[in-house]
Amino acid sequence: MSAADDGGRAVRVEGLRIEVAASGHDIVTDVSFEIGRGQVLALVGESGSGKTTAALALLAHERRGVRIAGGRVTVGGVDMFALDKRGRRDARGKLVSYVPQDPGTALNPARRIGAHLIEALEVHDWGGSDQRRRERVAEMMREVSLPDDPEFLRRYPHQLSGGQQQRVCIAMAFACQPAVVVLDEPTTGLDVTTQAHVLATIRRITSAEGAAALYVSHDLSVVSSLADRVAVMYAGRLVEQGSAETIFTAAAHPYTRQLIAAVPRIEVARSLAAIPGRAPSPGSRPPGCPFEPRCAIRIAECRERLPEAAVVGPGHTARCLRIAESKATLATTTPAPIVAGADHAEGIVRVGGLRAYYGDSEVVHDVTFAVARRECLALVGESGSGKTTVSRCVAGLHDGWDGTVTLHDAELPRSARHRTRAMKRDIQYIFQNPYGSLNPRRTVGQSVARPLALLGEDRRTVRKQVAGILERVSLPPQYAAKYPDELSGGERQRVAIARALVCRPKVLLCDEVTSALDVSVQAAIVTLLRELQEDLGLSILFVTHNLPLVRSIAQRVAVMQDGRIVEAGSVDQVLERPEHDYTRRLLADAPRLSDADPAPDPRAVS
Amino acid sequence: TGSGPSTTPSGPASGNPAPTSVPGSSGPSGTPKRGGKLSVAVEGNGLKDIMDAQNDLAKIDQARAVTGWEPLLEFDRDFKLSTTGLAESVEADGRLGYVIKLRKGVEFHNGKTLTADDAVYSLQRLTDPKLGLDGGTGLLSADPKNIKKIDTYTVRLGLKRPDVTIPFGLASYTATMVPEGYKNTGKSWQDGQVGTGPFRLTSFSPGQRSEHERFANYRLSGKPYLDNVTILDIDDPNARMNALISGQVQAIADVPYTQTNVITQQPSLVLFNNAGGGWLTLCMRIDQAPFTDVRVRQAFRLIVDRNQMLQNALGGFGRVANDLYAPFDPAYLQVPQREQDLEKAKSLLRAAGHENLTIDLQTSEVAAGLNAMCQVFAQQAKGAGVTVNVKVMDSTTFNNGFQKWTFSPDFWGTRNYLPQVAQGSLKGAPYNETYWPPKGSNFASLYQQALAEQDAGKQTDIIHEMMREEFDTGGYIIPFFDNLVDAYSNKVGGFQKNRGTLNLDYYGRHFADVYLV
Amino acid sequence: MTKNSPSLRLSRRLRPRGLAGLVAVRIALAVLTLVVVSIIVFASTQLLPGNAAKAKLGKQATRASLTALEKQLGLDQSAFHQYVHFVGGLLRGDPGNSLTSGQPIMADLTPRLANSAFLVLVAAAISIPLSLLIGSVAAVRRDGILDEISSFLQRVLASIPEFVIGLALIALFATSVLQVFPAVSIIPPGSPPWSNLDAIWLPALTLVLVVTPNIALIMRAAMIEVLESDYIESARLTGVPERRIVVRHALPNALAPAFQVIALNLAYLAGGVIVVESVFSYTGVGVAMRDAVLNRDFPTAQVVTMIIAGVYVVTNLAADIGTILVTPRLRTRLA
Amino acid sequence: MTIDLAQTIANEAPAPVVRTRGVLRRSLRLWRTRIGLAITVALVLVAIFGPYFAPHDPSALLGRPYQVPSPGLPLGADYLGQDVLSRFLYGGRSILLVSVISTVLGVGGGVLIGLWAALSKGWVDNALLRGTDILLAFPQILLALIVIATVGPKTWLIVLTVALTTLPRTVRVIRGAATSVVEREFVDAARANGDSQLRIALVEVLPNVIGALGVETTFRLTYAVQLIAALAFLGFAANPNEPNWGTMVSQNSSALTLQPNAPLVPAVAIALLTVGVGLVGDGIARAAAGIDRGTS
Ligand SMILES: Nc1ncnc2c1ncn2[C@@H]1O[C@H](COP(=O)(O)OP(=O)(O)OP(=O)(O)O)[C@@H](O)[C@H]1O
Ligand SMILES: Nc1ncnc2c1ncn2[C@@H]1O[C@H](COP(=O)(O)OP(=O)(O)OP(=O)(O)O)[C@@H](O)[C@H]1O
Ligand SMILES: [Mg+2]
Ligand SMILES: [Mg+2]
Repeated sequence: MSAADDGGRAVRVEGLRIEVAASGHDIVTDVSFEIGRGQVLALVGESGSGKTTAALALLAHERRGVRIAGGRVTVGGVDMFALDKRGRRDARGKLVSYVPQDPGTALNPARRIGAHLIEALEVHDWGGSDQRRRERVAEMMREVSLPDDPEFLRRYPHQLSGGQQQRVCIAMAFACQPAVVVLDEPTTGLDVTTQAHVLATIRRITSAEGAAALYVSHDLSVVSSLADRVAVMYAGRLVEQGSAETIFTAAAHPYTRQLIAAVPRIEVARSLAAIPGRAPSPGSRPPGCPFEPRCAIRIAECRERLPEAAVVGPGHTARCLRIAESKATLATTTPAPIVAGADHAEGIVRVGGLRAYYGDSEVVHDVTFAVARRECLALVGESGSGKTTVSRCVAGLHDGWDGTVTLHDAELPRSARHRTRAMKRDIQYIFQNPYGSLNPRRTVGQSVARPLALLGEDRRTVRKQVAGILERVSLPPQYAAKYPDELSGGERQRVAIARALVCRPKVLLCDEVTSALDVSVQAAIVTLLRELQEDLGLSILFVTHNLPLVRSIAQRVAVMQDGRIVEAGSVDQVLERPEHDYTRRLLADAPRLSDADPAPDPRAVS
Repeated sequence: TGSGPSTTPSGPASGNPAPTSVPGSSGPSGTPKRGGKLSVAVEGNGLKDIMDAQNDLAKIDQARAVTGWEPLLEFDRDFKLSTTGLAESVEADGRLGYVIKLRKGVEFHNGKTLTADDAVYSLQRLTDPKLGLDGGTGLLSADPKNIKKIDTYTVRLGLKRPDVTIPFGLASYTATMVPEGYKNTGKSWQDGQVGTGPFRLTSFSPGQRSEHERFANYRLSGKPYLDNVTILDIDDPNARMNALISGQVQAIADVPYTQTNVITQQPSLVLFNNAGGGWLTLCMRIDQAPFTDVRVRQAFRLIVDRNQMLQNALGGFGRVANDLYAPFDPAYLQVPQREQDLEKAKSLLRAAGHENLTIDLQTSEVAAGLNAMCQVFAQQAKGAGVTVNVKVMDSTTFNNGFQKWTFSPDFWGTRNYLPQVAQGSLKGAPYNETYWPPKGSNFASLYQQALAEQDAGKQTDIIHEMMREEFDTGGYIIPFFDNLVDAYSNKVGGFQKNRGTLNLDYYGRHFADVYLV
Repeated sequence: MTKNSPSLRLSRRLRPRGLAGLVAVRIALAVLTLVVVSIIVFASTQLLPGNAAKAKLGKQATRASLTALEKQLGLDQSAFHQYVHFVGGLLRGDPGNSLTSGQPIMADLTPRLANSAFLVLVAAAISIPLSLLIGSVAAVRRDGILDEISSFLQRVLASIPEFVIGLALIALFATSVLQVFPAVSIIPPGSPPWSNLDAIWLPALTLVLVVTPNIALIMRAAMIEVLESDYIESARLTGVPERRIVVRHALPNALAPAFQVIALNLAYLAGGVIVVESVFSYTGVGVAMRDAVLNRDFPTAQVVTMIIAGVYVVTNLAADIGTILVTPRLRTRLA
Repeated sequence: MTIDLAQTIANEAPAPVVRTRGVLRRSLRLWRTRIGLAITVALVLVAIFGPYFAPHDPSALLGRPYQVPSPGLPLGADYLGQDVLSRFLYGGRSILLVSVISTVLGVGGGVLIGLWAALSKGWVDNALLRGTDILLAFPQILLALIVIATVGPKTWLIVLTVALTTLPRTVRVIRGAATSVVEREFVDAARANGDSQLRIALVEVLPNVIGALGVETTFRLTYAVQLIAALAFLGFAANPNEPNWGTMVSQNSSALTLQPNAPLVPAVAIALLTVGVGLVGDGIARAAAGIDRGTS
């Protein structure tokens, strides 16, 4: 695989087309890009845009039900699609390797870590001798900052933390010194601190091993610190490509620009701009520009013809007919005053001396806080710090706790089962995962109406109120008849919010309600919550590990570590002048979007 | 002194229904040959299988008993008494005793010679009411305290009351001679199970099998021909058939009546069909409603289409009967055959106030054909407006309710009339299912007279009077006498037809006549 | 508000740790199950209309003989006393005498146990590897023509009552069509079951035909689930050869669910022998059970029930421990 | 208290909850489901409407035992001389009725207990599982025999016994399927609303285990038919002269060579019924698995 004539390129993808085997609908259409040696290319786009599908084509791998229908992939001078079965197998792991999204399921639970690593070398007969391979494994373990002692290698995957598991996967991917490594959202499941460590590892190892990388992500801020180049994917096509700096500072495509605008910034409070509509799924993609239906600056022509990739600058292309207008009119940042008048005097919910247990272990220790009317309190902290537990205690969903929780000065029984109707009505909970919180067997209308029915409302009122609340969360009334699996993630989360709001609660408990969503959808949900808070005077406890998001939604913030609140205060104060070490570390680890043209560049129009 | 009726050889009862002739029952010809091993499958009783020379509960126990032990008298192939057993003669000694002369030089399996001491012990054991042995059921009139040795080979059997049927009792296949001190200790059969028969028991596993070895000093010289006999307990008739067909055994007892064709279709197998004197019956308790009314009993007897019942329940392997038993008894009563008459049955029931009668018929397949007989009866009863609910149950439940069921079937083996009455048709008889005789009847005193009557002609008159009463008002519905239908491989010879009481020609006359070709 | 009482926490802390501890807990639970089973089995006789003495005497029962036998069988004692006696007998291996034969139950049952155990073991030894193989192959080639046909056939086989299979085999191999195997399994008493191999073919084949589809179908499903998992895809993307993936990566993970099904099927075998032994008149505990039920021989039925329940409990225990051993997550949690 | 293996295994590979809407419909697209359904429907029709088409009274004595087919007796006669065809046409009802009723009872009870266990978790769950373990320690046929030995072969008893042997298996399957469902947040949402446990079980959880329930019901039904037929074969039938496919097989099983129709027609009917139902179950299972895998 000596790269004789690849002109310094590790990867070259030309006209890649991938379709659904059964229907022939394109998932990925006409995708071309190159990655230079030692370079990191970020492939970004929202969920379902085809990133994973395209990335796996680098290994000439088709997922079940998917077929590579055209194009060429050359890796290190080798035409991947021309290889026979055996050739592909040899290439995988040796010439091009893969780091999956979820290390928890990607490692065989029945095999030891060492066996995984050794096997990655052994199947390619790397190094020639077992001795040499063992040395290489130890070397790789050090490179990914894991212990290299035999005891650690004898562990099973479940005995490692998520971050450690991901680092094992990375070590496996780089073990045979491949020309290119494909990383598919390797940090999505991890909390910020772990994510920061893994990103640092990737950065270090790519340069140390001299490998090129294709980094797939939907999170622009993660990519900004890592990528040399960025390719933006939308509905199976690359709509824009350029160096990282260009993309973040001078994006040309309306989609890219709006995507950037949807990313919350830790430095400044701003309202997040959502992209209306949703991305077309394979089979329902329009013939013209796929982004046209959602584009703010579309013209008639956009619908008729697919724009060619236009060269915008050196190494920067975009598929858009309206590049100039895009740069001129679409802001990528919208600073806006968001601090509303929270009524600090009136603490509606007060939590005092809360201790929570799972079995015989105490996981929340003496937590005290209050949320006032029309106030949003953000509860932040790394994974496992007890955020969810606290909010579940308040909601009455977890009954292993001591302490007091009061609502309007009335002490709440421990479990929702023992609370009065009014108490249950006043405190509503919105779950992290909109895919899990709606019963797939019940229609949107049924789900939303249920709390009302429990309050004993009659049929007609219920129906009217359901229609009203759906409208309030910007869903058309006919959605009442739909089942959750017909909705997008954002729409589902809106339904969940509607269900929570339908009986006019005083307090909303939101547990990572946006973490399963794309940034553009997250922006819409955050905007909605903010409106509700303003309009209805809601108090919100907003649990998140996403610090930038805190800026955009909360007035006050409490930082949790190992079950204790270590710092609390106004958002500005805590984020700008953190006092506790832990807060500082969290802030340092939070990914930032290397900013961005603050305002439309007037020169670009001409 | 006149000899009892039983020792007087008499011809077959003239009016006996002739046995149906069945094809395929010709055995192989050829001269007997020494040696070889025979495996026989017989219906057993699982763990209830017993080994007692004088007792039996199931057919397999009979097979074992006759293989190793012999009674004093025997029935010949015409069901007449013969002195081919262990006694040279049995003579009446006044009205209250019999003198038994033993055959000399008969040797037990352990080398001991059969003497009067053994006979006294055997007879005392048989008549011991505490033991309740099957072999004693024909000796109820015997006085256990009055069994005396006269000399080394002569014994006197004293009676409590006159009884001319004693010789029949002595010919029962379980009324065998055992050595003095014989016990059914169960566990130690190895030591105690000693007899005079042609084969010596060498092993016995209840529910499975027993092994028998040729007894070299058997009293009939040259016999037996076989070296070994294995008697297998195979309960399921299909399994027995399959074992025969696949060659695992050479003979089986009791081919299911409906499946004889399976045997006849196989050229290598012989169907052995014997018209015996056994009978199947439906028992009506005359002391319980609705059968207290004689008209109901009469109506039920008129319901039966005996021929159809014979065809459908026994596949034709039997002879139509006339609600009377003991067909081989010389005194068997000849009366016109009772035929189905549904109209008359209906009017009798109407008269008795039992129109549209509904009745349960409790049954269990404790003998082949019983359930089928009940089902056929239920079907035929519909014609007379009687609803019969056939309740089939397991044998244990059925046996537990024995003599309690108002209406149930039963089966009986071959006996002459008076011994049979003693078993089942007298107050206090061990198996009186119909609670015969009715109040006010002189049936019992007639029986006593008949027992004491030594004049054969007079006795016949008394018996006819008894049978007439049973024919007119009795509680039995006896539709047919069943045949014993067995099968064996054509590699086996020596089985001969008889009117006998046991399967496979009395198990090949103790398996002494059987040989392999 | 004291939610967690100290005693509760203490008891949690006393939870046994380590593989040995877990196995001890499992064994304790198995014993507990057996105790409850024995209580149920014992209680079932107490429910009887009429008691064992009556069942034994049957036709000849008289008041005097009944009382005498009741006394002899200990039926005049309290229920608790009888239960203790019952369990004591079981533990001593001398559970008393059969009502039908009057002989010690174990005298009849011991050789039958050997026969049945041999039959079940032969059937298991054939069907378990066979079904694992069929299941795995079907999973690897799933939705192919081979898989479709084989799982269709297995579904059909699994649906046919075992006695129908047995009768069909007799007709096919012993009587009507061919006569290569004996139709009836005659094992001479006193000889070990393996000395009569030809007696075992048809019953064993019947059991194999009944059990194999059940295990194979589950194995197929488990294997498919594993083959669909991310880590298998990862292994493929690391360039691991397919054969190695199936054998080294997938199989160990599919074994845990397979163990559970195998245990269930072994337990089934222990019960299914009742029907199959009846079809072939095989001298085993199954036929003993059928006869005991027919004869109302309660002591024997109780012992057979306890034996079969014991087999179930033990195979389950073995499967649980096996599952722990092949599932590192469980194994190491205990370390 | 101890870890529950089944649960741990289930947790290890959290199967995505089947989008059950459509499982049944999707299963109909598979050829095996269609064949199975066609067979089942045909036999159920025979069982229900057969008696109206029977040429004779099923217990009338119309020929000699095991008479071979003739124009009057198109399938010949059975062991008693009854018409095999008429008895076949009459004989499906009771076996179908008894197995359906006992399956409904057993599966119904099993679903309730299984959901209860899954929703309760903790010691209730453990206790219920132990209970099923104890029941499972008696193989189906054994439990049936014990009960019959105690009380005798009564129809209601056979129904209850079969239901009782069905129950623990259903409990396990439903509990297994439900454990991943009850972890999902919509159950918490219902709890937070104050819904009753029963409502959560039946309205929120049950519809999400419909796939598993469908498979389980069909399998249990085939086992019920098999068990009842096996009991009849062993000689334990409530009313042996009632025309019933199970008893027909055992009563005539000896005539395999003489009059094969007598045992084979009902045996094939039973086998087809169980095969048909089993194929439907298999189809549902495959459809559910297909949805799990994201393929069809
Ligand atoms: N086997 C398949 N059959 C049909 N459609 C499929 C199949 N696999 C994927 N798709 C569709 O292809 C599209 C792209 O999927 P892909 O997983 O590549 O997206 P992605 O960009 O990686 O999304 P995510 O960010 O959620 O991982 C999606 O709309 C998906 O529904
Ligand atoms: N069901 C449970 N049983 C036992 N321990 C639990 C359980 N759920 C959570 N924990 C433990 O409680 C602690 C707090 O968990 P919690 O889910 O509240 O954290 P979190 O801050 O919400 O984390 P994340 O950001 O990952 O959601 C953790 O150490 C976790 O391991
Ligand atoms: Mg993806
Ligand atoms: Mg959380």
